[in-house]
Amino acid sequence: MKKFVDDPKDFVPQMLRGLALANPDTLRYVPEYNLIHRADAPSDDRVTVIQGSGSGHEPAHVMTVGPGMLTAACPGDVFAAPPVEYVYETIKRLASAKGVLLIVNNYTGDRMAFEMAQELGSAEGIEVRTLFVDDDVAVQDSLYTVGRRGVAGNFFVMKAVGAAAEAGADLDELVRIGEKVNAATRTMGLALTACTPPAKGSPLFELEADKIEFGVGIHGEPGRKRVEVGSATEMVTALVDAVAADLEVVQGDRLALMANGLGGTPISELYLAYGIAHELLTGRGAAIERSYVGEYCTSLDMAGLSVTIVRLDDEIAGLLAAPAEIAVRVF
Amino acid sequence: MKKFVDDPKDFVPQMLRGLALANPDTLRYVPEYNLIHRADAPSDDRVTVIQGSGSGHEPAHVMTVGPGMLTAACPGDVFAAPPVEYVYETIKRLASAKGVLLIVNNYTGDRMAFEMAQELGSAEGIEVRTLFVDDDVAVQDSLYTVGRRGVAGNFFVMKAVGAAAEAGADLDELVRIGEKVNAATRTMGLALTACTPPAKGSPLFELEADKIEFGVGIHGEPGRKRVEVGSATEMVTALVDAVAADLEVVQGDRLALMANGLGGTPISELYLAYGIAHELLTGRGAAIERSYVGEYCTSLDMAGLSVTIVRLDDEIAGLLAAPAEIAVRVF
Amino acid sequence: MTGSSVDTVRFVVRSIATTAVENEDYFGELDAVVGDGDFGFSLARGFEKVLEDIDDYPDDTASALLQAAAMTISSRVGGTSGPIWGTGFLRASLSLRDTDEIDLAAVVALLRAAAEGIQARGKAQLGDKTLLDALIPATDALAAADAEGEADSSALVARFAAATRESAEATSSLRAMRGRASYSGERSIGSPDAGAVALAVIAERLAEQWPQRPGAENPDAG
Amino acid sequence: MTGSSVDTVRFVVRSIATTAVENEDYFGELDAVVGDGDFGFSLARGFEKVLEDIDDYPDDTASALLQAAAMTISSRVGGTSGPIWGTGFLRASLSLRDTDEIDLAAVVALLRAAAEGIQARGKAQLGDKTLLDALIPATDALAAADAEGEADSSALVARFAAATRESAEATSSLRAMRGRASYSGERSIGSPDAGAVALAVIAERLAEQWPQRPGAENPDAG
Ligand SMILES: Nc1ncnc2c1ncn2[C@@H]1O[C@H](COP(=O)(O)OP(=O)(O)O)[C@@H](O)[C@H]1O
Ligand SMILES: Nc1ncnc2c1ncn2[C@@H]1O[C@H](COP(=O)(O)OP(=O)(O)O)[C@@H](O)[C@H]1O
Ligand SMILES: [Mg+2]
Ligand SMILES: [Mg+2]
Ligand SMILES: [Mg+2]
Ligand SMILES: [Mg+2]
Repeated sequence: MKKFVDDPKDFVPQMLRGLALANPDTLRYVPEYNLIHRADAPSDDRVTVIQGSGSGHEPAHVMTVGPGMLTAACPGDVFAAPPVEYVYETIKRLASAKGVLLIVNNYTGDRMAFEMAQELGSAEGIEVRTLFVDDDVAVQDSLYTVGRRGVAGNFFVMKAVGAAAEAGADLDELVRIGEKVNAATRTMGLALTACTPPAKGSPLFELEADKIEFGVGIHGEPGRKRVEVGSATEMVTALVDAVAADLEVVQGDRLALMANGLGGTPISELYLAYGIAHELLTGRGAAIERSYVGEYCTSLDMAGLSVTIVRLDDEIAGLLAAPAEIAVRVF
Repeated sequence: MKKFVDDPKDFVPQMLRGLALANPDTLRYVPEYNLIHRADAPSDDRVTVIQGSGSGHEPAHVMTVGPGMLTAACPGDVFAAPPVEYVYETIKRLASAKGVLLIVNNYTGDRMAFEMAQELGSAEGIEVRTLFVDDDVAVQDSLYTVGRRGVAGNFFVMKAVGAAAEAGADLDELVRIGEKVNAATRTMGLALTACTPPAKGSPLFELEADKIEFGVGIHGEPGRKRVEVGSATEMVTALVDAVAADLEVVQGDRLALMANGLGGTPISELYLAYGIAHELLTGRGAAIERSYVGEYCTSLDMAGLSVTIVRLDDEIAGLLAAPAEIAVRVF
Repeated sequence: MTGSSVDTVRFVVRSIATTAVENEDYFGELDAVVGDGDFGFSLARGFEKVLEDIDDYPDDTASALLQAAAMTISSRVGGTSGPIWGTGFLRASLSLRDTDEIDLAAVVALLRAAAEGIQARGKAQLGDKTLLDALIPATDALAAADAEGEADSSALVARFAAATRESAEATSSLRAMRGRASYSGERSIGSPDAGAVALAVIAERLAEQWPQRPGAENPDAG
Repeated sequence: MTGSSVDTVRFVVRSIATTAVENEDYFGELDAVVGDGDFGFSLARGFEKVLEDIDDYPDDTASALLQAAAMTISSRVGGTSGPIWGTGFLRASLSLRDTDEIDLAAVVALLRAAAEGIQARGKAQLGDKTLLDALIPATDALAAADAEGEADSSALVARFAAATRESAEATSSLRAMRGRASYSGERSIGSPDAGAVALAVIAERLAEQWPQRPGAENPDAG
């Protein structure tokens, strides 16, 4: 394995230590619980907004802690939801008089850990609410499955809710906003390569030199189908078509558009892909009001791309435009 | 080749189009000359600061155009300095009454293109000065070679000079600042994988599964030596030792520290590596005042890392702390 | 409750934990086929802590010992496996609360309690391609052996292991409806469920080690 | 200057340009060994534009035609090759300014002017492992042939090509002191310089096509 890794068991703690050392004024790190939180939290003026999930999706979510975004993040190990105890400790330590909002990507492991922690927290009298994010159109939703997963669209929920929390909104209001943004957000991704989890030391699956995985999530698991690699235009068109169809994008829609890199794809290619997606959507008569290009939610070193579209109204656009300060965006 | 590429000849123009589409309010794009410039430039209140180089180093330099950083960037094709004409046109279109400062990484092709363009610009009465960046300690400097190359440390020169230019400093002052920052900055890099230029379609060199290239630049060329892959601590220590030795870091030094990803290394590993480097330097009695973790200057999709150290004084620290707004840092 | 019951339960927990730690890579590979590969890592982090602490667990009752193990698992294991295995151990502990002597009926009740807890926690049905598809049929096999009058503990453990293996392998033909593997849709058919196979490996290893259990008449002969 | 001089120069420029375009990948691979692999791409982007525009270049003099080619190269070719090849063509053009009839002496003077321009631009010395290490020895060989009284143009072109190839291959033993390859230090020894080999390929192709040059007595026989 060619990676910057010492003992794979220390991968997440070492990453978090680096993050804390690089942001001594703004972040606090509690090693026992993989906890990263704002140095100025908790504050009774603001609802505490917490996101946890497996690691390996950086900058999500430990690097999106800061004013206008998350109050805290408690990640698990690579691709593994945090143990219940971590979430519970995070809730206890950062509870504010205005309450605690948990943002959870819709995965079995994450749901269970956060639900159990919420029960424990509520039992102690802390007001805790939970928002589930499920923006991935690659998953066919049905009564008999676990439903769609939460992927890069999660960024928009965090950003909007974070902005409202910063402005002092209460828990009900944050839940309303979060659910609204989630309902307006759709994502579809594809992988050019498999990722290599540090503990495994080799790619999670074998992918032929001329094949891609279409409809991948963010945990390095295979996607819905394996297809031939195409040109940038072909691949981006397939993503945009899938997302736009599910969101029912029509002429005159106001949109935010994100080209999210999965970890191994350079930003040059992301901007190239963004340009194609942008022109496809304006070609359909939509207006792109906000553009997002870069890495927001990754799968370790996987080369690949996801496209997220958010349907905007004045409220969502305003919250997305509000200022925020997080580790990966500061220099 | 598994990349987001249509015709490789259009790789750079398509990337620039995407960049312009994503930043309609702040950036302007002139396709004929691969030119990206601030929408509000030129301004006679500010020296125009231009950086050009080959493409493939994104976000350097087209994505670091904006208030407090570059006025304009004119990239060439992947790893190829821009043609003289592009630089000359950029100078002509963006010349300000306060003059033009060219920031050039010290490579033969870049030097020649910028020197020729400067001659042409000066002949038209435009005041043009040039700053050369050469922070790479991997290159043994000598009278008989082309000297050290400019790599990720370039960011600090752009940042400091950009801050001063924004504040209205004149050309002489900018040259003084740029030379001072360059003299205080050193970098060393290593590659875990070779990169794949779109036009070549395959890795630039073969690297065995257990080998790394130590002392690489940013053009995908092999480094000074091929060695066994090590643990994160071993590899980061080798980089830090080389840089700290060349900069003669001593107890009590005030430093800025950068862990720069070469394109294919995920930010989780960069933070992990940053933490190791940080503790090595504080262990030597230095104080890390400013931390930089992420991709600043890349080699396409190369997996790898460079470590940059800048010796700070109040002036440099102040300029680095000044606000700036660029494409990759805005959301 | 007799001291020997606690010793046997400790022996079983230790066996499970050792198997989980030793198979970290193998369990991870099973999960990598259509899942995300973290299953082995997650289990191993919890069970290595169990092995570290087990000698300090309260041992006045088997229930208390199982509850301590459940706590370690809940606090250390992430992913789906943390709540699933933590709940399984906790329910097993609860089912023994009022049991003095652990006989075969108590074991069957314990396994049913664990399975029910897991079902309540993860909402998976039989046939959804999870570890329940090994646990429930294997528990049924044990109950059937009891009904048949089988009383030799070695034979019972062997039958349990064989039934776990058989039903784990049979998950190959199922389509995953829960967990990460479910996102792969049709592609999840053709390989067995990681959690189910892990149970089979654990049960087989336990059967193998059974002769070494505390109080066995002749540990070497089995 | 006779029209035939201009035609011959156009023929030569077209031959160089075609070779550069057709060898884009090969030249890139040569540069990838210890350089950054962009050499073929850079040259091809300039020379494909030369081929596109060459019929519209001014053709009252060979000098004017070469100057137009130099301008295309300077505006289209990036990297080190842009200034180097642009300067080479520009100096070649200048050396023909006052030349009416392009004889062998004029060709030698043109090549020397190009080499000197490249040296002034890029500060490389003979032996620094650049295309100068093919261009200068090959020019010397041409001058030597002239001194020996060789007058057959086909023979001269062939000798030029052979000398270019020989000296290009000989760059293998040199250590790169200029350009990207120089950063590889000792490791640049053992493979020839990309720019030098490109000149050899270009010269060989020109020698091959020489029988098809305008005004050749019997284009098919050579
Ligand atoms: N809802 C569920 N109920 C019970 N067991 C489940 C459920 N979902 C998954 N599993 C089991 O968990 C195993 C995967 O565990 P793990 O890798 O920790 O989960 P994940 O990575 O999906 O969070 C599966 O092989 C399956 O046996
Ligand atoms: N200083 C120089 N003077 C003359 N020729 C040079 C010089 N440096 C490099 N070259 C030639 O240019 C070739 C590489 O061209 P190119 O790939 O365009 O340059 P780079 O990528 O280094 O900017 C080398 O093989 C060599 O022949
Ligand atoms: Mg997982
Ligand atoms: Mg180059
Ligand atoms: Mg898993
Ligand atoms: Mg080159």
